[in-house]
Amino acid sequence: MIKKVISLILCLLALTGFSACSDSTAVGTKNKITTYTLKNWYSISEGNSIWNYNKHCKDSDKMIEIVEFETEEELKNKLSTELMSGKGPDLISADCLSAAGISYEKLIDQGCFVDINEVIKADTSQDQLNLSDYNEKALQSGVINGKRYFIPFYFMPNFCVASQQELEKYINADTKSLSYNDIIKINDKINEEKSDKVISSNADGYIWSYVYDNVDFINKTYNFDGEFSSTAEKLKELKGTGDKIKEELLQEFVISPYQIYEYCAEIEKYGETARIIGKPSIDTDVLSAQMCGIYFINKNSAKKQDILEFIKYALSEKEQNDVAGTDIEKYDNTTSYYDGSYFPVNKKSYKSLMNNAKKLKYLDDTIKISNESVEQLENILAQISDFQFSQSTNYMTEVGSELISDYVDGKISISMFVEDLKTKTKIYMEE
Amino acid sequence: MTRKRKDYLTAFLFVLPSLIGIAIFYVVPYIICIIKSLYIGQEFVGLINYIQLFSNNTFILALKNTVIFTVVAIPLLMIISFLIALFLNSFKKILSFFRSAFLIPVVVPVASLICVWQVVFDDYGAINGLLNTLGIDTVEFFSSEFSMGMIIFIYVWKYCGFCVILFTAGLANVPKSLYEGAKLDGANSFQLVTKVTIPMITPTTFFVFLIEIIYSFKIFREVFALFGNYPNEHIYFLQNFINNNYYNLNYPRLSSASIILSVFIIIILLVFFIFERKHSFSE
Amino acid sequence: MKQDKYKKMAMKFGALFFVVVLFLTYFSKTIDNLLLPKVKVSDVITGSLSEYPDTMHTHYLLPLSSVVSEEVYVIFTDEKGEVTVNAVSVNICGSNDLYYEVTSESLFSDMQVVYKTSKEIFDGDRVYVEEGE
Amino acid sequence: MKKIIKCIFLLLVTAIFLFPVVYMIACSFMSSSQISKMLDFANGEYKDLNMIPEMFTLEQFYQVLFRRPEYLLKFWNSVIITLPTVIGQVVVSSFAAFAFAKLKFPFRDKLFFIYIVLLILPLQVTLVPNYIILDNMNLLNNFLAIILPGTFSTFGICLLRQSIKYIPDSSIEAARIDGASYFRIFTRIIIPQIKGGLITLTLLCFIDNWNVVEQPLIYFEENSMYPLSITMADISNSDYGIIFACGVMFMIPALVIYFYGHKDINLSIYDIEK
Repeated sequence: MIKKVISLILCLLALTGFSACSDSTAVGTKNKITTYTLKNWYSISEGNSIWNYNKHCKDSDKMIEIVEFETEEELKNKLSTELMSGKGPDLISADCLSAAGISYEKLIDQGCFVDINEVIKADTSQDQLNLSDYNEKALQSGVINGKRYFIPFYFMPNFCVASQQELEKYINADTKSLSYNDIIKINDKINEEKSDKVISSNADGYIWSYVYDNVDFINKTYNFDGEFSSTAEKLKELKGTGDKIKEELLQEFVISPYQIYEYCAEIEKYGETARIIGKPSIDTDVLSAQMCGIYFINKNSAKKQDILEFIKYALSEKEQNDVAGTDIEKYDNTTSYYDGSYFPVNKKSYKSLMNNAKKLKYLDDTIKISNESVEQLENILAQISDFQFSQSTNYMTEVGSELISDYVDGKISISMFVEDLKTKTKIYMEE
Repeated sequence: MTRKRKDYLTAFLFVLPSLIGIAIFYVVPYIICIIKSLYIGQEFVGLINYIQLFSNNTFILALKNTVIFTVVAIPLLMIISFLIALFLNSFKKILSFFRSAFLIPVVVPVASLICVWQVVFDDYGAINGLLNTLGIDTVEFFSSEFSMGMIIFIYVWKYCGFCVILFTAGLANVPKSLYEGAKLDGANSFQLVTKVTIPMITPTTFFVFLIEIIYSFKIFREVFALFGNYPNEHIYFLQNFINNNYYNLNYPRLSSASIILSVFIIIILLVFFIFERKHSFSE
Repeated sequence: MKQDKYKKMAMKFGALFFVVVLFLTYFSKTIDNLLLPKVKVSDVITGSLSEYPDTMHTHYLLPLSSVVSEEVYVIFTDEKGEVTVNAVSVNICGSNDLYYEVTSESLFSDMQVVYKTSKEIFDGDRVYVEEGE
Repeated sequence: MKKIIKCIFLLLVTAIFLFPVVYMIACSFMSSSQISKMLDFANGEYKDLNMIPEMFTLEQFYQVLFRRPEYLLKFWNSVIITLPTVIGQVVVSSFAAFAFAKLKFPFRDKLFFIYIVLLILPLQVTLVPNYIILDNMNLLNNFLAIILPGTFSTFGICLLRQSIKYIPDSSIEAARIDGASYFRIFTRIIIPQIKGGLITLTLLCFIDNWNVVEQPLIYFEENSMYPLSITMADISNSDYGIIFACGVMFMIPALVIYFYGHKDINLSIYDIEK
């Protein structure tokens, strides 16, 4: 008799247990789309696609509910546990993942996100999302081993602006994009001439981007051999402007179209011709850009179609025009922070952005960007083939930054630095 | 009902509350973990997860480090706490404070401990200061093979107290008569210990061994706080591997690694269990 | 027996500790506010002392004691009801025996300005606002 | 002479074990500037473990007790989480340990082996399934989410089985002959004799639940329900000024239990003949 009682209780318990572990439990009955973010760091504010979408939404239950977390630790634990147990927020932004310290490229391998192509196929509403009227190369970067995990809304080209006459003294004329050796050569020449010029304000950041460029997260390859150590040794010495105001050879801080126009117009004011050139990178014949507005759809979410509406809105010509600022008459960099911040992915708004550039006036209406510079920008933009994530992956926060800062401060030697970098990257990649 | 059946029922009633709780909160998760380690996403893949694990160098490295830690730290802690227990036992009259003073380290909260260990072990910490004055060049406790030594020190320092108390309890249960008998045949103090004491406290050693394994998992809160999630290769343990995979949301790999870890420990326990069955006199 | 002495002592100390913490928790908000610097605030009034005010910038009238070396402390209340002060620089255009006439880009008419404080305050400090004149 | 060397050696060993604790308590009286100087490793000279504060101040305790109301509120969250768990675990474990140690029933040793195996499962593995189970029992965002798994941990059972085994069977057989039910045997004979084991279990279980970090972070939604152990973990990288004082305050309850029972911890586990 006792054995019967025991077996009954045990199988009852097993039943509750099994029912608990079925994977595709729908995410709660709340009808609103949910997304997570970290308070006061990546908090969704003015100018963010979600903020604009919520303003655009008429009925409130279509709006996106933003759940804010106090600390990174809390966000990291909650997000990972919920996603693994078949729940979690519907919309997951790459910013939120990098804020939580979760490496989004590993989540893509796990298949935690939905293939957007299927969601588009299953879309029954009238205005279908037609992928052909968007920048193919940018959208293609969202497709990883055959599945489209995200559609980038905007991109920022990895360009810098310099005056042709200045640049010619250091490197030959037709280089399309700078390499790290060019940077070293320029730096040596500047030191020889003892001129008070400096390469660029964030020259001390080159060592960081150099390490980052040597690691390919999607195909899990990295290369710290060969001339990596010699280049790293030289890049370590580079100093930014620091507190002294020095004249910069390269204008690095270039994110929005209007910043490029402004620097070109300034250079042209002194009668020199403006030169737009790719930022230093490993592979100099590949021009790259950074994608932003990257949003994944949680595979456990039951509101995939509503999220598609959000994506459609964010990609719509009206929204892309607002953010890219295609109808700005007069650009004054102190006030208009939000409009004109990124390059749009939508082809129509991209065209109207370029046309608007020609009509634009700057700096108390005295100067205007020349049409040649706008053409130069257009055809260099067309050559961009490599679109990267703009968010720093968990690799930099956990492995890269500590090692690099120790190395730059001289705490560890170059051989120790390279050896540690190799072992820790190997562990990170193969985990 | 027969008397035997009645005894079973009362015994079962005593165990029932813990049985239910454990079934819900420990047995079911274990089963879920085993099941999930056989799946990737939705489809059943069988042992692929385990095969993949053994071909993964990070896992092999983590397993190697964990084996080194277990093989060195646990016996070391056992020997040290046994010696301290013996040493305490040799005092005729002793303040009871000294007996359990070793238990206090367990009480200290982790956050403040981290600061203390940093001051002691950092490249510019107290130990390196001492070494420097003696002319020996600094030992990087945080990024070389010595970090394993540092973790073992922290582990022994924190959990020695409890093992000392368990051994003291075990030592006290050795009947006095055995000691007198051995002394009669002229056993000196060293033979006394090896011939009489050690065989007699095997059940306690088994229990201490079990406690040490459990606490070897709990030490990892300090290790994560001191060395971060990606420490240098000498101290990358299975717990780091499991924890990092937790945040990579790779539940199949995480659960298969944990199953391998528990199988690895169960085998050792079985060996001890059988060994204890054969040699236990006190039962 | 000596053993019980330890037990009684420990029990008493434990009970005392928990009671003290309970007392502190209950009064924690009041104690905290008591120790905060007490400030008195007045609203920012727009207006000008001279007869023909210039219309380019809005002029504000601030109590004499609120402006210290071209700086004014403005209070800001967050959703939890905690009040913090931020220093705002102003340029003084004129004054009489009661008010300063100032202009400032980051000063708005719905703000409140600190004109009397019990302790020295710095930018970003939490303060306790006392009512009444 | 031999005795003096032994005493010195004893003091030395105890000093090594208690040094960090004493150092921590000493640091809690230092001013926050001295602490941040102590913990700043960039300036290149070696740290010496001086325990004498430059300026003896209770500033840290003043900050923790008077100027941070949320710390005190979270202290009570820790108490709400820990007290029921400890009581629950002691009660459940003592019942089950008695059965495992002294009573005979089928599969006893196999079941006990399963209990030991369940102890070794790493925490990360049980977090996700427990999250699903608690969600189905909609216990999430509720203190029970930590109390229940804590109460039924098998650690207490293994520990108390060890101390109950030391009680000779003769006393139980005698009571059995007088017709005492197992329950009365349990309360009259077993409990008084394993007071040491109970105290040790209380102390260790208290410490485990007092320093719990992962479970509350995951199972609780509201920030106001977090125990003090989570803020303690955050302190270590924000303001160093109050880390030691908060640590000492956090340690006092555990020390109280220790001093309450430190006589029993040694006495009753083994002193049956003595």
